[in-house]
Amino acid sequence: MSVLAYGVVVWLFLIGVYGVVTSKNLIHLVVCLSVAQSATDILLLEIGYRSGGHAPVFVDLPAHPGPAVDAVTQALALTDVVVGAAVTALLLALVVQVHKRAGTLDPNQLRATRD
Amino acid sequence: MNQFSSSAVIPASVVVPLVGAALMAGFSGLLPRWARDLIAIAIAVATVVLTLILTSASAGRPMIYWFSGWRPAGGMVIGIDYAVGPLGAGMASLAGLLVTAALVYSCRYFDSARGRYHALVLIFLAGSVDFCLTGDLFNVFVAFELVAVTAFGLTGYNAGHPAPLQGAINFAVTNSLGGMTVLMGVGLLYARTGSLNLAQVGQALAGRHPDGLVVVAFALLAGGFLIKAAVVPFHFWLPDAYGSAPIPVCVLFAGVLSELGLFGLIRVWDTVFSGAAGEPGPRMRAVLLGLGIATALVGAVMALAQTQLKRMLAFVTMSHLGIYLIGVGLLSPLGLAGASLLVIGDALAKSALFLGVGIVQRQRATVSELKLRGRGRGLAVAGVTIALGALALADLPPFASAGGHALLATAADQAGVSWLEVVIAATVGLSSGAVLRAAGRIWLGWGAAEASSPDVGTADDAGDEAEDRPDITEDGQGIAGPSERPGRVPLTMALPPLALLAIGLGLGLAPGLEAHVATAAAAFTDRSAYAATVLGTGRGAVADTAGVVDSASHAVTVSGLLTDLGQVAAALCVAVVGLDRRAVRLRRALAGGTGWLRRLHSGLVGDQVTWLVAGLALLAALGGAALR
Amino acid sequence: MSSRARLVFFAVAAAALAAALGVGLAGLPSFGSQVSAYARMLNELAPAQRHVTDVVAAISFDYRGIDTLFEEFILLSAVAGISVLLRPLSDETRRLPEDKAPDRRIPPPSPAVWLLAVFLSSLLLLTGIETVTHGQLTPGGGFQGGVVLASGLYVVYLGTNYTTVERFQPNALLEASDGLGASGYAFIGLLGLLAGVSYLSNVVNLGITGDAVSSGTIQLLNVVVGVEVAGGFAILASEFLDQTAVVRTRQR
Amino acid sequence: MSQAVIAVALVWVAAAGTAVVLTRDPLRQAFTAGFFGLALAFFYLSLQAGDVALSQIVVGAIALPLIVLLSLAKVRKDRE
Repeated sequence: MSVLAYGVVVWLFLIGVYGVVTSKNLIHLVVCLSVAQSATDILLLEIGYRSGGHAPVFVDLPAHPGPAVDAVTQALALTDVVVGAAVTALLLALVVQVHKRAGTLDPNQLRATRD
Repeated sequence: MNQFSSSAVIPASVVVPLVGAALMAGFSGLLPRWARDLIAIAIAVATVVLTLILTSASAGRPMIYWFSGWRPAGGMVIGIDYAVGPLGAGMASLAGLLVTAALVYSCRYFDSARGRYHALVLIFLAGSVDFCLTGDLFNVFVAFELVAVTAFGLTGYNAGHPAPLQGAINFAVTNSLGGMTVLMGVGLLYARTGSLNLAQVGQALAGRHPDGLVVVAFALLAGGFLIKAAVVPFHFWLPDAYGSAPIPVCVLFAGVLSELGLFGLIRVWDTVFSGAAGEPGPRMRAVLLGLGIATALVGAVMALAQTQLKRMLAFVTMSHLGIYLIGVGLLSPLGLAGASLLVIGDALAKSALFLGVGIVQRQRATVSELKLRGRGRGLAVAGVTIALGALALADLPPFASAGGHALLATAADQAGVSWLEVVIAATVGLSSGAVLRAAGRIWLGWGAAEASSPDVGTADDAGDEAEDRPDITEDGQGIAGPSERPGRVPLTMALPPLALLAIGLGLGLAPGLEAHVATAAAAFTDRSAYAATVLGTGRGAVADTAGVVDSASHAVTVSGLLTDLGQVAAALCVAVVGLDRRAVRLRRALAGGTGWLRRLHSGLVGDQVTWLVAGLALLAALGGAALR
Repeated sequence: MSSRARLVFFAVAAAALAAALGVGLAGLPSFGSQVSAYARMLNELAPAQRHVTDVVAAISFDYRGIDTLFEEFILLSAVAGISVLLRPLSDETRRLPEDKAPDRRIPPPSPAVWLLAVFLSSLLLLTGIETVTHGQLTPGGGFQGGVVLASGLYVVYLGTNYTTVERFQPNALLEASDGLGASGYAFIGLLGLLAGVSYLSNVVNLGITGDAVSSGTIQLLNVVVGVEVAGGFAILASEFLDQTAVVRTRQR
Repeated sequence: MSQAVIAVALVWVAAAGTAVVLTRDPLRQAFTAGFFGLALAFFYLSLQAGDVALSQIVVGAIALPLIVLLSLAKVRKDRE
């Protein structure tokens, strides 16, 4: 189970980066970046998971509810989701403008900063 | 100052710019342009004052501030702390100073997009202050992202041109990946130690042999910070972003942004990893010095190859980041002190250079060194700024950078690697030489009007395209563009670069500055004293600084001053060789020899991310070799 | 680099990085086996100390409240950055679709569509407010509720036609709520200082655990975050909609 | 929730994420991305992280696909 759980983190991060490297469309590239980003949230929540643990919400619990999962990593992941959304939206705005000004969405055609 | 007010200064140093920014973003449509400028400048100045108070108040020992009132209980940290030391607070005040200069400069420079420009710049400042003061690992990540998100928007500010947009995309994609690696590193350390507090994590790791998890956590954290610091091979985004961002924004970037990456690296090293068993210091020193040297040399060679002034300054910035990494990478208090003083001195000089180039751009509507040949007449302020700035970057005494150079040389000597002096002199000679060459061509009319290198890429034209043409917005508050009405240089543009140079000169003349910085650096690098102060376990724990201060106060020597002058002479030689008609063959040969390096800077985000992945893997391997 | 060379280089680098990450993650405790002492302590103490039932809310807005302050400003910066990037530039005009063919009027939406939109958006409005204000009790809070509130506005956009909404120019209001929400967070933090404690200290009456009004500043902060996020996401959507619907490059 | 549910969710997330990257057409990708957002939310829920799951739904399955679609619409309009 550990191999599957942590393996998915490595896989998603690298497949997202693979998408960024090979992308032929900037909108596609930005969405691939958000896939890589979700790997970080998954890692955080997996670190905080406890088998059989209940959610860190202490309402309507049975008499002996057992341990709860880590609420700290959840708070961190929550922040990261917001950060990820902010960055993705900002990048899409950049992409819309680049298309207007450079006339293409192919990242390999964007040569204005070539040395 | 009583207890209450002195501790309230700490949160105030971030809350003041944040509140100002939020109100600016929400309501500035109600205010005229001059009022927005005035309010934003006042807030930036207030932040400078607050952080300067902290710099001096924390000189004795770090000030710890627990947000939300959660002090550690039972040996466990509950909340988030600011651990304020003179080095961090000083860095924060430098950020404030540069933001102030940028805001004054932009009053008459371009439209403010209804105050959102001011909001972004002030949030950038607050993020920088947070980054410098925080004592919490996850808060470091949040500050990293806050600074990054504002910087992405500011880079693409001139959204009417392709180059800034592409620069911003490369910047955003690579640095977002950096944020992800930082966060993964934080997660791994939390899983291992159950804490997010730098001091507590460091205590948990101290005295143990690092295993694979700790090594990889280090590589991920360091990788993220080195991406921000634009260290080879993570550097490709920097010239694209800095070379195309608006001039006032370049000032913030060149002076603060990448330096924050190095600050994060050394902060995390000193508080978290340096206590590991097995004496990792010497091996880690070799790794960091190697990266620093590569960055310094690549930056300098690339700067020399540029004819677009902003992109040239971007590579100059990068080469200096390499030098700072050399200083930081010596992993000694004196090395850190040297790097810190260099950061301050160079930041003032580089900012002045960028602002000087901005004046040229406004008056001549181009930043191409070749197109500007002999067209410097009537641009005296810019000429003086650029010449003096280049000399200050070459550590000409008595600019503050000369003191930093002296400290760095002493530190290298003490570490038994005095040959680093040669690397630094070569770097500085080449990069300052490039700037002086441009100044010679523009103001003296020397040299040819065409490039010696046949394969000049598109980046040269991009500079002209990326010129800060004011884009008139819906509220019609844009200012007439430089091409339409160049006129005289407004005072708000002429004063900031001169003031920054004057401050650099004044700091260099301040007596005992080297000793002060060395004391601060000694406290910064003492892991156990830091942990004891934060966790409240050792009241009297004060870092031992006597030896360092002694070396520092004797760092400035006659032979050191001669080295400085030698660097300046080397820079002048490079400039002359770059311009003289007889050296054309040499130039062709050099251009041919460095063509492969230039071709690597393809400006394509796919290439840059590939290098980034390779760099992370390399860092993991090197980190493993150093830590285990 | 040619795309082939890049792919080969990437494959090698990614394999090395995957191996490194594998080594690092192998050092983690096995999945689901343990939770840090820090987290156990907060799970135990937070409901009593902060009168919340959702411990995540107490951590986000109290124990680690300063993180969330900066998080809100990340969002504010992104929205401001997007407004800057997408502002109509000097070679662009804002033109409503009907200006193209003045004789052809866009038919108003049918009453059924209009009714459905009003119904849906009021439903979203209620859900959003409920999510925002119960952040300390159940999963959800200012951020999630704020996005739901903003989506209520999207539905209005869909149900009427965009140009009608455009005429009302709600942007000043949205910007104000974005800025007020973010600065509101910073101002609520000052309460702690005024009470002589720390910035962001929870000094407001905590109420009774589980009550609709409880947990002191945690709930207040959720409300201001909701206001900020609702404004921010609505601006975000309207900037992109604007680009699609009304901003045109001027013909040369 | 039982290990089996988590394992299924993990496989689903990995497959959906891979599909997002391999869907090269941005319009189709907007939909696979929404689907991926849902998979993530379900996985987070199975890890007892209700707050994060809710955020993921509002961001990953609603807000971001919407903005991607609007960006695409703008790009297409520019091409006309």
